[in-house]
Parts: sequence; structure tokens; C-alpha cells
Amino acid sequence: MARIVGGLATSHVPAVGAAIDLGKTQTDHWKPLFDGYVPAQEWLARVDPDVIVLVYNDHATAFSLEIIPTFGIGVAENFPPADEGWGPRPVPTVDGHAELAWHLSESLILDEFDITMINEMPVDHGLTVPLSLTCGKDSRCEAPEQWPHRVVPISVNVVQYPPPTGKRCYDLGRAIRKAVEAYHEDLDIVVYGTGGMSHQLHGERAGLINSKWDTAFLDDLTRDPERLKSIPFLEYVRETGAEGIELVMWLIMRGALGDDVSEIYRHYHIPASNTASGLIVLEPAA
Amino acid sequence: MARIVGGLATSHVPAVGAAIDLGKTQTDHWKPLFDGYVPAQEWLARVDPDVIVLVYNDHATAFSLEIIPTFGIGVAENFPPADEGWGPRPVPTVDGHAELAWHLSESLILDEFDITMINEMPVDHGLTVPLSLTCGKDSRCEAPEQWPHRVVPISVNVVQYPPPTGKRCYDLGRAIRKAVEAYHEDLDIVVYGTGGMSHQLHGERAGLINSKWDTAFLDDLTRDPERLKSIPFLEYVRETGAEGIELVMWLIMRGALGDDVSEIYRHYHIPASNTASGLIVLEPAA
Amino acid sequence: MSDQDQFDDIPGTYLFDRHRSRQGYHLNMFFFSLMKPENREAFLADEEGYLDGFPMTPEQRKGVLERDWLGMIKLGGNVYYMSKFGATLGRSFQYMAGAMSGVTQEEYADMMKAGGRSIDGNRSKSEEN
Amino acid sequence: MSDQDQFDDIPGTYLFDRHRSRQGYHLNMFFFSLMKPENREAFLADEEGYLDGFPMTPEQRKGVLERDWLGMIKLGGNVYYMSKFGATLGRSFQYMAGAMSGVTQEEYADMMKAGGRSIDGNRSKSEEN
Ligand SMILES: [Fe+3]
Ligand SMILES: [Fe+3]
Repeated sequence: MARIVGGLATSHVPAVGAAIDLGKTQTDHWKPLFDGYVPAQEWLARVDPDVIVLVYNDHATAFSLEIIPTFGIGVAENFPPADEGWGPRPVPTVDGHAELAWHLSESLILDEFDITMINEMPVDHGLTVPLSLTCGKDSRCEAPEQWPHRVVPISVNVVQYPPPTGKRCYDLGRAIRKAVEAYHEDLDIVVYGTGGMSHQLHGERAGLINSKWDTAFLDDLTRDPERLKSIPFLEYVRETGAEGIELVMWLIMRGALGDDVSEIYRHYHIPASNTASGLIVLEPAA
Repeated sequence: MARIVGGLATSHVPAVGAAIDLGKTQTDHWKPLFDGYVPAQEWLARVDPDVIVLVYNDHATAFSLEIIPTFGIGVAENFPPADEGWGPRPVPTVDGHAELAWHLSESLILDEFDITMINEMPVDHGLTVPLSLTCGKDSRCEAPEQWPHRVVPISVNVVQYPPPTGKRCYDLGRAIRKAVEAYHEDLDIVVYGTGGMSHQLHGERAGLINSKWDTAFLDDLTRDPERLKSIPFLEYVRETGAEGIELVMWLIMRGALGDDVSEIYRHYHIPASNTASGLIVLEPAA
Repeated sequence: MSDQDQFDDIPGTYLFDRHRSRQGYHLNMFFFSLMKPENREAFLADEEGYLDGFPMTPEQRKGVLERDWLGMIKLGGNVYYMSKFGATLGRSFQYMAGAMSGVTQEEYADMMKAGGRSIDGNRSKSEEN
Repeated sequence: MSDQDQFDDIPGTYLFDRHRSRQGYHLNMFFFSLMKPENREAFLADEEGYLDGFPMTPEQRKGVLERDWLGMIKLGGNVYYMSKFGATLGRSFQYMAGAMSGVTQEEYADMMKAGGRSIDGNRSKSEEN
């Protein structure tokens, strides 16, 4: 039987990917941010999961206005890095886990989550930057020819209003946990929630940062997820910037970990380009 | 405020579309089937809705294995007839109702239905054959330059296992009703459920017909929808043929009509090509 | 019986589940490509060359070239995808259904006019009912 | 206040809702097309000619030609779509953010290094808090 052994949430800022790709992680400007990821890299190396279920949002890359899935799951064998206008990031193709992804699809749909099954899905910075950030410094990752972990991507629409509610996201996480626990194979799984924290990328209010709100969100991820579940769309947009709504994806990760969790590590840094960069590592309570 | 004034369910057999397009509706073979639609055409002309919310499934036409939405909603201004390999059917482009469709999307997603919003959606026989069958004989329809009603298409995956459950479909119908009743404009809406009844199109068991099962389904659509909600996937496939699973879409229509309904009309004819062709008209109880 | 066993117990039926979907991916994407008239023309003009664009298995390719309708289904084809191949050749769903069930289109049509294939005896292999 | 009014009460923020999605459809699909290198080349070689392929409004077209980043947002553009246009011109999210908020990229970067734009005073137009 498979089991969820940990959860990790992180911002997925494109400029952070560019800093990695251009070898700038040790500059004065970027070093404090990247140093903050080292303990999470060490944690991931220690836990060494068989699969990462990676919750992210596509940023008008694989999906356009032609078709906008509320929740999607990548059931393919692999997912190529997307060309977001700069050419694809120089990182490996992401290997999926089709058998687990199909199992999750079946279980989630039977459980009344109306998820979209996807075979063709180039993955943008939303998915690849968290992989780069947490891949760590071992030889597999400095110039990785292959990512160290297989990934089941789960996409969430947060670009076109309306996104799913925080409660719906949390409940999806719970359903993922149930599905994982019913999987026939003996797999250790880590769930990632990505995006956020406070940021607004557009309009005259671009650059908004609300570190007090972000810190309370980080605190309550462990302490009071019930509060987080009920935060309405309007509050995310007003308090954390329009693009801060990405934080609902952290609630999918949180829901997947079960009722009680321990916080293993956190890091919070301003700025990452336009964004407050947050990172947290959780484990299910023993 | 908008309201649901009626529901109609019908098979959507491609050969029936071909018979219409080739002018064969009055041949000895086809006349009994088409005659059975006249009372439904008259009913529709009398009710004359502002919009038809048309629940159907795409048959590997707009969607391929690349992306498979469990539930989709067409939010575009219009939807062209698809080329399913024979060239597009010689019927008009389907005019949508973008404002209503977006309203439904917002309401449904807030109500925890994870529907996919779609702007580019060529529509296949699953959508256009029901329109042709019920459009009626008035001058607008003999060689229609324009369909008489606007349509909000709702697509349901029944091609790739797993489809949504009957209960989930019924509940989606209920949520559609709630959303319609909250719409600001004064619109009369008819909901279509399409597909079915018993048919199997593939394998050595192709041509399977189970009229006893179909008749009980027609009976209980009015009398005992609770029973229908709990029919499992396996029973549809075993008893009505693999492609009979399309009947779950009738439950969306049924759910949208509210608890109590009256049966206005029904018609059942064998065969329509490979299929038992069913038709039923319901109205919400006064 | 497990769900899978119960599905497999239905005679003459090939559920388009994850196994068949993965097995038949490139075969079905070939079928799907035939929705464009220029692709239908290209296929009909050079079947082998056109099929080179789709990395299907040799068995699947043989099924296409030999119009082995039941064989294609058994190799992961789905009938709605396959109908685009049928249309390319001028063949209806009813033609394919006859071919898959081992009779001529006329015999099949007669069976349908007489009320279709009976459910009795077609529910379960193991229970023969 | 209605939900819509509350959204509109947030200063300097353009919710990508159904109104903007419908208004900006062709503008955003133009941006989206720039994910292919051959399309980026074609656009850069002949901006006017390339834009003819997208039935956007004259105002939207003007916004594109004039690099009016905030104007494009106000006309239904979405920043994630628009970032593909930015990349085509070698412009980052941070550049566009500076331009939209009316400062140079350097001034904007300095604001971010100093902790970003404060939430205080940026919550609500009507309540000025
Ligand atoms: Fe993001
Ligand atoms: Fe159908």
C-alpha cells in the first residue's frame, strides 16, 4: 500500500528558475533565497519518495482560453518542459507515473471530483521551478540529466476566474490521500503545493506584499487549517495580491496530509522578483 | 429570474442524423422513428424556450486522449458542427449563450463541481442530432439557416473509463437548477439529456438491445429517480451494452427538473442503426 | 469477483479503461487525425507512409492495413476513434459492428430490425446468462 | 457591496473574470501564439501582418504595437498570456510590472528589495485603507 510521507509547499517564481538556469544562485542578491532551500533539499533527500504528487497551476501555457480545466491530472508517461516565450528551460523531461495517475483519476472521479485526465501537457515554471528548488545539490541535480523523482502533476485553474474554493481544494487533498492509501503498490509519496505567497503581477498595484498575512497563513497551515479553508477568493486577492490566489493549491497539499501534522521547516524571503517566496515542509503526525 | 420549464431526453444516433441529411425520414424504414418525434417537436414549439442547456457527450471529436474533461461547459459565442470523418453535417453553427454559460460556470464551481470551461468546441452528432430531431417541421427547420434556440452545451465524459457516477450526474443537474434560478435575466430554459438507450457499438456483442431494462429506466425517470441514481457502471455496461452508459446524462436532465415531475410524452423504437432509440419529455410538477 | 473481473466477465465487450487507453494511444490518435480532410486524403494516397507518423505497434499497424476491426479494438482501439477510420473508408458504425460480430452488414441489419441482439445469454461468461 | 463591486473596489487590480476573458479573447490568443518560436519570428519580422491573423479591436492592436502594458490589461489582457509577449521582446515579469505601475524597472526592483508595495492603503478605494 502506498502512503503519504510528507508535504512541501513552495512559491514557483519564474525568475527563480532563470536564476538557477543562469548560474546566479550564489550572487549577493539571490543567495539568501537559495540558502533557505537547503534544509528542504536535505529533507527530501532523506525521505527520498518514490513519487511526488505535484500540485501546480498552468500559467496559460499548456491550456489557453480554448479549454480551462478546473482540476487536471497528468496521466502520461512524461511531460516536456514548455516554451513560455524564452525557449524551454534547460531541464530534463519530467517522468510521470501513469499507473498511479490513472489510479488517482479513477478513485477521484468515483469520489465525485470531476478531474480532467490529460496526456499532452508541456509543463511550465509552475511545475519545474519547485523541482529545481528542491532537487538539491547532489550530483543528480547540478546539471540533472534526469529528475530524481517521478511526478504526478495535478493542475489547478487559478488564472481564469472562478478558481475552485479553498475548501474544495482541501477536500481534493483528502480524496488524494484516500486514493493513495488504496493503491496496490508499496510507494512513498510526497505531495507538493506550489504558487504564492503574496504577489501581484499586474496593474498599478503590482508588487504588493503582505508578509503579516503570509506569516499567519504559514502558521495556520499546521495550527488551524479550518480557518484557511474558509478564506474567500476576495480576501486572497485583496490581502495577498491578485496572483496570491495560488495559495489555494497549498491547501490541496495540506488536505492530503491528514488531520494532524508537524511543521518540519519553513523559510520566508522577500523578494523573489515580484513575489514573497515561501517554503514549508510538513509531515503527518506519527 | 430564469427558470427550467421542461426536460427532454433522447438518443443521439449518428445514422439518424444521416437519414435527416439525406432526406430519408419518410422511407418505410425510418418513418416510424421520426413520426415518434412529432409530439416532442410540437411540445418544444409550444414551450419555445430561450435557451436549451444540452447535455451530451463528445465522441472523440472535440476531445481526444490529449485531454479528457469529466464535465465541460461551452462558454463561447458559437459552436461549429464537427467533421467526424464524413465532412461536417450540413446544419447551422450552434449559437451559444455565453453570459448564461459563464454564470453557470461560476455557480457550479462555487458549488464544488469541477467543470472545465471551453471556448473552442466543434460539436458532433451527440449535440446536433438531438437539435435536428426536436427542431420540428416549421420553416426554420426544413433547411434551417439558423437553429431556433440558443444552446449551452454541457459535455460529459462517457468514452474513457471512468465516467462520472449516476449520482454525481444527478447532483450536477440539481446544481444547474440552482444556478439557473439565480440568473438575473428572465429566461425560459429547457434541459436536454442525450445518448443511450441500450446500445453496444463494438466487439462480438455489438447490437445488444435490452428493451425491458430501457423501459424500466423510462418508467423510473418519473417514478423512482433514486433507484436510477444508484445504478452502478457495471450494470449499465452489462445490461444495456457498453455504450449504454450514456444514459447517465439523462440523470443530469432529471436532476435539473426538481424532485417532482410529470411525464408528458415518450417514444421508444428499435432499431436506430445499432441502437434502441428512446425519447421522453418531462415537465416540473406545477 | 473484483470490478475488473466482473468487467472481463461480460462477453464480447472491451472496456476502454486505462489499460486499453495506454495500449491504444497512438492507434487512437491515428484515427483521430482522420477528422481533417487533408489527412484522410494523405492516408488514402499512401497508407504506409501516413502510418509512419504514428508510433503504433506492428500488430496495430497490421490491424489498420487489414481492416481488422475487432483486432483493432482488442489492441486498444476505441470504437468512437475508430469510426473516423470507418468514415474515411466510407464505412458506417453499422458496418463495423457487423464486421466485429462476424456477420455481413446485411445480416447484422436484419438482426437489428428483428429487435437486436438479445440480452439473454449475453450478460456473463461465467454464469452463461 | 456586491461581489463585483468589492472586486472593483480593490485599487490597481483587474480581475480576469468572464467580462475580461470575453473582451480579451483574441488579444490573449495572440499572446498565446507566441509560445512557438516560429511565431515569435514571424511577429518580429512583420508586426502588422502577424496581427492581422487575430481579430482584436483597434484599441487592443494599438496597445500591442505601442507596448502599452497597462492598457493591454485594461482591454482584457491577462498577465500570464501577456508574459509570452514580454518574453518575445526580452522583457521579464518584473519589467512589465514596473511599466504597469508607472516606474522604471530599476525603481520597481528597489521597491521590491525594500519589502515590496505595502498592503496598507492598497486594500480598498472606498475605505482608503
Ligand atoms: Fe504561479
Ligand atoms: Fe453517443
